[in-house]
Amino acid sequence: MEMNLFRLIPEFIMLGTAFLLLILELFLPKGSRKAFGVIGILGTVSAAISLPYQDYGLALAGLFVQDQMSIYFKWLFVISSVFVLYIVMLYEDKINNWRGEFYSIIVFAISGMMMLASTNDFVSFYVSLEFVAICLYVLAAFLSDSRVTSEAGLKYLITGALASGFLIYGISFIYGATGVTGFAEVAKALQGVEPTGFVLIGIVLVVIGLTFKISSIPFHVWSPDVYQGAPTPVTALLAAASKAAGFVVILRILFGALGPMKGEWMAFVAVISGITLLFGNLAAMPQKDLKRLIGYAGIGSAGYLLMAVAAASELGAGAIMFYLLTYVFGIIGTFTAIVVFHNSEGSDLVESYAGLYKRSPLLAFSLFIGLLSIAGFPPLGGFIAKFYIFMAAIKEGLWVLAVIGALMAIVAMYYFLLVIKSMYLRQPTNPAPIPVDMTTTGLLYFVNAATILLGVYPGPVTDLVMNIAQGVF
Amino acid sequence: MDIWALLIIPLAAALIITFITRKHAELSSYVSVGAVILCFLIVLPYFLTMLGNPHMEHIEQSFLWIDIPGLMVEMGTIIDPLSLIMLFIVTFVGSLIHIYSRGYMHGDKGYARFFASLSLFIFSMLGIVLANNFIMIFVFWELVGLASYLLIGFYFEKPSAADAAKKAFLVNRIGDFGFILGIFVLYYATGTFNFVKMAHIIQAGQVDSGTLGLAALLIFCGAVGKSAQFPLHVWLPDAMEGPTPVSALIHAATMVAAGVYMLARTGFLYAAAPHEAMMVIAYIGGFTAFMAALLALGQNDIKKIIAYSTLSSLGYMVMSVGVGGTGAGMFYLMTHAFFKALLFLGAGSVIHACHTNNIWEMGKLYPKMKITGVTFILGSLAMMGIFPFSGFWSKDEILASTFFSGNYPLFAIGILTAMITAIFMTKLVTVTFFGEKRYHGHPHESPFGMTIPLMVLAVFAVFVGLAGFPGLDPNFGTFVAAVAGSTAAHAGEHGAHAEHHFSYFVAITSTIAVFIGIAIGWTIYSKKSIDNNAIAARFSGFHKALQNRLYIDHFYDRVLVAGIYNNIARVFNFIEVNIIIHFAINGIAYTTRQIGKGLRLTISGQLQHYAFAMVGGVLVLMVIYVLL
Amino acid sequence: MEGFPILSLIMLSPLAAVILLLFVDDARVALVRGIAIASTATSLALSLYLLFIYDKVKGGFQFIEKIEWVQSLGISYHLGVDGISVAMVLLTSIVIFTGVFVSWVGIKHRIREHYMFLLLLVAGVYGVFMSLDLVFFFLFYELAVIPMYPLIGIWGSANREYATMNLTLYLSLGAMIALLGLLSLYFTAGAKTGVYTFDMLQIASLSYESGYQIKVFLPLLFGFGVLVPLAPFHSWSPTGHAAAPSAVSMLHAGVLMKLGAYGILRAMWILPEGAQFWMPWVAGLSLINIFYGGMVAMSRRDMKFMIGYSSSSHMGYVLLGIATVNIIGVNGAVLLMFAHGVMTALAFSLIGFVYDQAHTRMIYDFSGLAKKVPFVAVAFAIMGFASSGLPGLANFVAELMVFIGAFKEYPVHAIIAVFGIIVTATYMLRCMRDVFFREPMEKWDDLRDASTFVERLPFVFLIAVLLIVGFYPSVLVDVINSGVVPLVNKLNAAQVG
Amino acid sequence: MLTLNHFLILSFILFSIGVAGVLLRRNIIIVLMSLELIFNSVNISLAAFAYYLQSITGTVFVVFNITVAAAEVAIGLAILVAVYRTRKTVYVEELKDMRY
Repeated sequence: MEMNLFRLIPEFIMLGTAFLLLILELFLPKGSRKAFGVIGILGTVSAAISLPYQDYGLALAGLFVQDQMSIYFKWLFVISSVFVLYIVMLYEDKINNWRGEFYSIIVFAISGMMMLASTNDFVSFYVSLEFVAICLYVLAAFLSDSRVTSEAGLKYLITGALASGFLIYGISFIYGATGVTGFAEVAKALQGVEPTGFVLIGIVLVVIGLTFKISSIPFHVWSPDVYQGAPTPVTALLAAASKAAGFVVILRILFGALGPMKGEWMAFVAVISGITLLFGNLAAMPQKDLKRLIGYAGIGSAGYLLMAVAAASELGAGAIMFYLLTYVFGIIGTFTAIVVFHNSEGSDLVESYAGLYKRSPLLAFSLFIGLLSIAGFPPLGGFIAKFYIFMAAIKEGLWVLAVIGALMAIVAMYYFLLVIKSMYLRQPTNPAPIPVDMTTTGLLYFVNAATILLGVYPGPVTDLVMNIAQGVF
Repeated sequence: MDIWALLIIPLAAALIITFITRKHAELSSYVSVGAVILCFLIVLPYFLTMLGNPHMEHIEQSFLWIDIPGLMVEMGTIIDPLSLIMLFIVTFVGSLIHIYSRGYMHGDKGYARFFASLSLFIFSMLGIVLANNFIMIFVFWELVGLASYLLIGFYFEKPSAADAAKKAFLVNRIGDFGFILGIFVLYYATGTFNFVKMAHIIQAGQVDSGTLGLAALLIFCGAVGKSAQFPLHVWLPDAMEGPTPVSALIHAATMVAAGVYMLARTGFLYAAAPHEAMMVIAYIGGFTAFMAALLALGQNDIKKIIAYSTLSSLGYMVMSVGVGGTGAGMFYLMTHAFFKALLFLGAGSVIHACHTNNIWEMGKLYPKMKITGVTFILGSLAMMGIFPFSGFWSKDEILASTFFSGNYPLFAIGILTAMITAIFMTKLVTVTFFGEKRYHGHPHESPFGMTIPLMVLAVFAVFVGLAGFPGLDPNFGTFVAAVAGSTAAHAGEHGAHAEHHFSYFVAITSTIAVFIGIAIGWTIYSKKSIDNNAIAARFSGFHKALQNRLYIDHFYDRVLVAGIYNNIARVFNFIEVNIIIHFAINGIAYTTRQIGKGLRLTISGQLQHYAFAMVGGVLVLMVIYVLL
Repeated sequence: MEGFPILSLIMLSPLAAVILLLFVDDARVALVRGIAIASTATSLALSLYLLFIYDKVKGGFQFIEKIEWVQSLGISYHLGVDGISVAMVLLTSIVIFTGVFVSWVGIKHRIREHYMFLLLLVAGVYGVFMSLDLVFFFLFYELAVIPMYPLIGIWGSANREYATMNLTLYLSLGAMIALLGLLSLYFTAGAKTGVYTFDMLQIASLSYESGYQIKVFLPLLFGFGVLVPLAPFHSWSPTGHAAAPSAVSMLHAGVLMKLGAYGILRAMWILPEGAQFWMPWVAGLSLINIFYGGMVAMSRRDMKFMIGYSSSSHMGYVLLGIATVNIIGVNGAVLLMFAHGVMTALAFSLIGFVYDQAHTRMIYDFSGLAKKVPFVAVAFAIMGFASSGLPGLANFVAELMVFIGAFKEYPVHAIIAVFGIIVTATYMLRCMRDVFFREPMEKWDDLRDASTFVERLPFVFLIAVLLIVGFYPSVLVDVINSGVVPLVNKLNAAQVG
Repeated sequence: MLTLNHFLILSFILFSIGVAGVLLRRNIIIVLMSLELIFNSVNISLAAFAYYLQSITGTVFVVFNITVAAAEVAIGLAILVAVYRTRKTVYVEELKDMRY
């Protein structure tokens, strides 16, 4: 029963930062606006600095595990955290009260996600998951005097709780069938046995329960409303980090704990993936609000990621990890631009972006790169990611799914091109330029460069994720 | 390499005019005239040598143009009596017409363009004549089409000229459609494009006669187009929209005769082709000759009359080839080149003077234009085939070939055509140069630049027929036989005996027919003892049909062209716009968008709908799971 | 010249220009144009040089460059050209070089961005023609398609938003479907050897069972066929042409469509038996292209639509040539890809020149332009005659070879195809008659002829290419042939086996 | 004799009642209560498994689950207050500012 608490140092740093922010809320004068953000970012960076010094192994008596995959995902969360906190700094004029808390809860959520990346047991998994979820419920509803955010928060909470109910119900069956909750133990118990009814019910309910976090069929319903209604930085957090967190637990649970039963869930996940692809992409087409559009598109992306899950292979796992990295960069670039634009124009409607190329070439370019990367245009990172996912699907012979994916990729191109069309092909109604400050400019350049670099030189990251994926089963 | 110079010089002239001297009209004309005369001077020694040695060996020079496995295409020249005769005609008549054009086209805005096009034509025409293989002949075949297009459409602002140019090109294209297919058939049957090699293979009997017949007819399609045989004759009368020297050079003397030349060049094929195929060719020729003569009767435009007479002559030549008298055809080609060029240039001179094409607006021009008048009459006599003018000898050979090959119906047609030809030629001469004065203004004789070529041509039109004088040895037949010998062993069994015969029966019959024709023409148009309007009224239907070119053009324009354009093309366009684009493409896009619109309604904003969706989704997926 | 990365230089030259242009001020138009011209001229010079240093006798893939890119998946930056690619690279260089000049005349706003997208597209095209790695092949293929969206969407004419969306989605669909086929090949080949690699040479060197070949050839055929465009998946093309600015139409019809045909050739090379199975179908569909496309072109009054459908009709000849699977036909097809590319670039540059001044492209709006714009009229006539297969111009040689090749394998198809030439001549000549001949109209008195160097250069250059290849086809045919012979031999060996 | 199945059936019935409550009740407070019921039904099944498998983990899980459920409902009520402040209603069908 080794505790090995040093393996939780990154999480502790994040939690400490969060508490520090809570306390500072009481002491810092109202005038020092950016201080919270800077402290949050510094805290995250310190957590990031500790990441390379982590060694691999179990912690907290086997509830947590530190391995290559957890480190990779923690990097993802750290990156998301830094950028989301920066986006909050751009956004914070909209937050009237409890600004420090907003930062603090974001850092809490990130630390929860980092824990999720390391969970090695259904108990720790469930607790971490709910920890993240509760933070996100609060964040989604944070602007308490706004009709839409509170609505978004409540919808998120009720659907989320319902989904948790199914998930925990499913976990209880798996526990009932195996008598253990540790992922490794579950996998061992399921190795080479005929699946019993309990196991099957458990698998079905767990798979379905996991679809909430990644917003896929059938628990996708919350995402358009919440993406649209939540404060924009929270939407970014949901889209980037929360989705990644959802997939890291899918990798841990489906590939890890339920890996021996993969014959039982592959086809099932494939069906979910196919329907998710169809729904998300088709329903995204008529959307007018950019955040809502990304909400639907996020459902579509979940479909692609599930395609790789359905492939249930090392290649699939690697593809998921690569995809999420590009997705994080795409989302960050996009949402930074959305926040800057919203600050200036007060609108998220696609049509209000008309002629953006003239008003702010940089914002337009960032949205261009970000959205097209998500849509999978070459030579951007998202393209390579989608490419790997198709590879994984074809390798396992998931032809129907691959064809659906190919067709929906075209649909995705369509609705993202509509945004591009508005920005580049239309003329602005109000030609006043939109100012972008130096830091934001630098950040956008960095994100865009990262997205392009992942597309033109994917080699190192690919080698890394493929290496990590070797140990996923 | 001086043979290649024949191609390079006129091409260079065309390019020089286009790129350098375009702005200087006089200089351009000198370049062009100089080029063609230079070509003539190059040809002349060869021609004279050949006259001394009719059994000369053919000389080939070639280089590889395309060289890939399975396809070796050469560009090469062949020099033998046949090509030399044609070279002589083209460069000699060409030179005269170039000189004539300098006067005729004087002051025209497109002077330089005209001469550039003429040089291009000479280049292309020499290419046809020199070609030693099918691909090369086809290449230049198309290029003369281009030159013809440019020159017919010379006055492109005139809608009729623009239309005529297009029509000429397209109708030729239809003929070439068959031509190229024929080339393919032959290529796959023999494995070569080269005439000489192909001839050897065919003479060795390595190709079955069905293939040969097919190939012969397909290749003949090319000649039908270029030499304006029925049913593709419709472009030639319209081609008279071009300047008159062009009509003379291209649409009378040389290019239209290229079809006949090509048939002669590929004589080995026709010698070996089955009889039925040859009869098709002969009858198409005969029918064209007869029909065109009839049509000529109905015309009042001086150039159109000559144009139809050209058609008729071409029909004669083709008929001759069809019955195996290739040599006779070539002989006629040569004499025809001289007298028809003469007639056209004469007509040009008249038009130049009167500024009209309608013969009924001329009359009594002879006193005003003596040189033109005399030469024109000489040309007409040659055309009618009166002893001892050139036309007599050549026509006689054709009729003899027809007669002795046993094609009596064709012989009858030939005689009848000769008679009708005499009628309308008489009409042409009498109405234009004699009778009462109907012209306006003050016509006067053309400048020397124009009359000298007329006189030279007249000399040839009168005397060149003597080359076929049977007493002469070697006479024209010898050369052409030599031709046949060089490219083919010549004229299969059904044609061999038709050559070299002079028959008093044939000569006398045809002469009688011609004189009857002259008499009729004289009676109607000069003496007016028969009112031509009365005849027209009497046979009003027929008359109208003649005036409307037997409705063949109508049929093409209104039924075929309009049918394709209005029906097939429109139907395809309808399919494209409505079915492929609107229904399929936009339909799929629309349906997809509608599905999207429908799907997003499931996100109704109602929390309990969401819960229902979730729970329902779970249940459905469980059912799916069980089913899986 | 051992180790001199000529291929990378050709491809990177426009790409470098794109990056340079990122940092150039919009207002410095002369500099922008200068960069574009310099980069395309470099590519052109190198492509010409490539044509002459390519070893025809040796044949095969030469100038190979290979750099590992993603080791774990066997992806490498792997370039190399055979005879077919050399011709296509040269075509690309010619079209973009002239296109830059055409854009100089035609594009009046957002010039810098225009050149950036144009050059990006061209880099993609080069990449496709040179790639020996399936991933890069596909990546460049997409890269060549995507810039079309802004290029048509921003600088296009009427109906541009619809057209560009239609085009982008349609082509991407084709690309995605092809991608699935390529990926399947990767895994099948990898399973055979145990070494998973996207190396095209490696994948093509293996033999696959014929049932598999037949199955996998279909998505590749469809995917690349859409870009050709193979009837009935052609409708994006005329719509796109009609909306696109001149230089984009030039590239689109001149080069982009050839990518599709090139892709099919490469697919045939990898899957010979699959190709043998499907080629009769391709031959049949090519007739629809030829005849149907020609008929629709005939009924169109908008010149760009007419040329657009005409292009689709001409690509039918390319397909027919490819479908013959004999040396003559495939040589003809590749040469026709080249010739048609140049010819159609000329067509669109000319129509664009007139349209930019007249703001209409309707045939019936014009008459007697030859008096006003003689230079354009002559160039247009040359284009029209090239299109209708007049000897002396490159198209004739190519079409002749296609016909000879096709006549051997599919005589009936060949006959219909030859007839298609008459259809082409019909609408081309009618267009010439209506637009340039007949009486001049007063309203076009102000029309300016191409008179400056910049205006004339593209026309003269393209015509010169057509004439040079038309008069002396061996200059290209020999090189193309060195690429075609091994391809066809492989295919025919497969037929026997 | 009570077997595992009895507990599981009870758990399932309670779960279903909870789900039905979420689906059918319009008052958000009752919806939150129904969610609580769902969690508790799972607790029953976890506890039953723990008992019959003689494994302590299930019981531990139950404790965590109770905590999580409490936190979740607490947050739910807090958000509901915010909703009520902006809309003066606690009925689910009023929450439809965002849809489609």
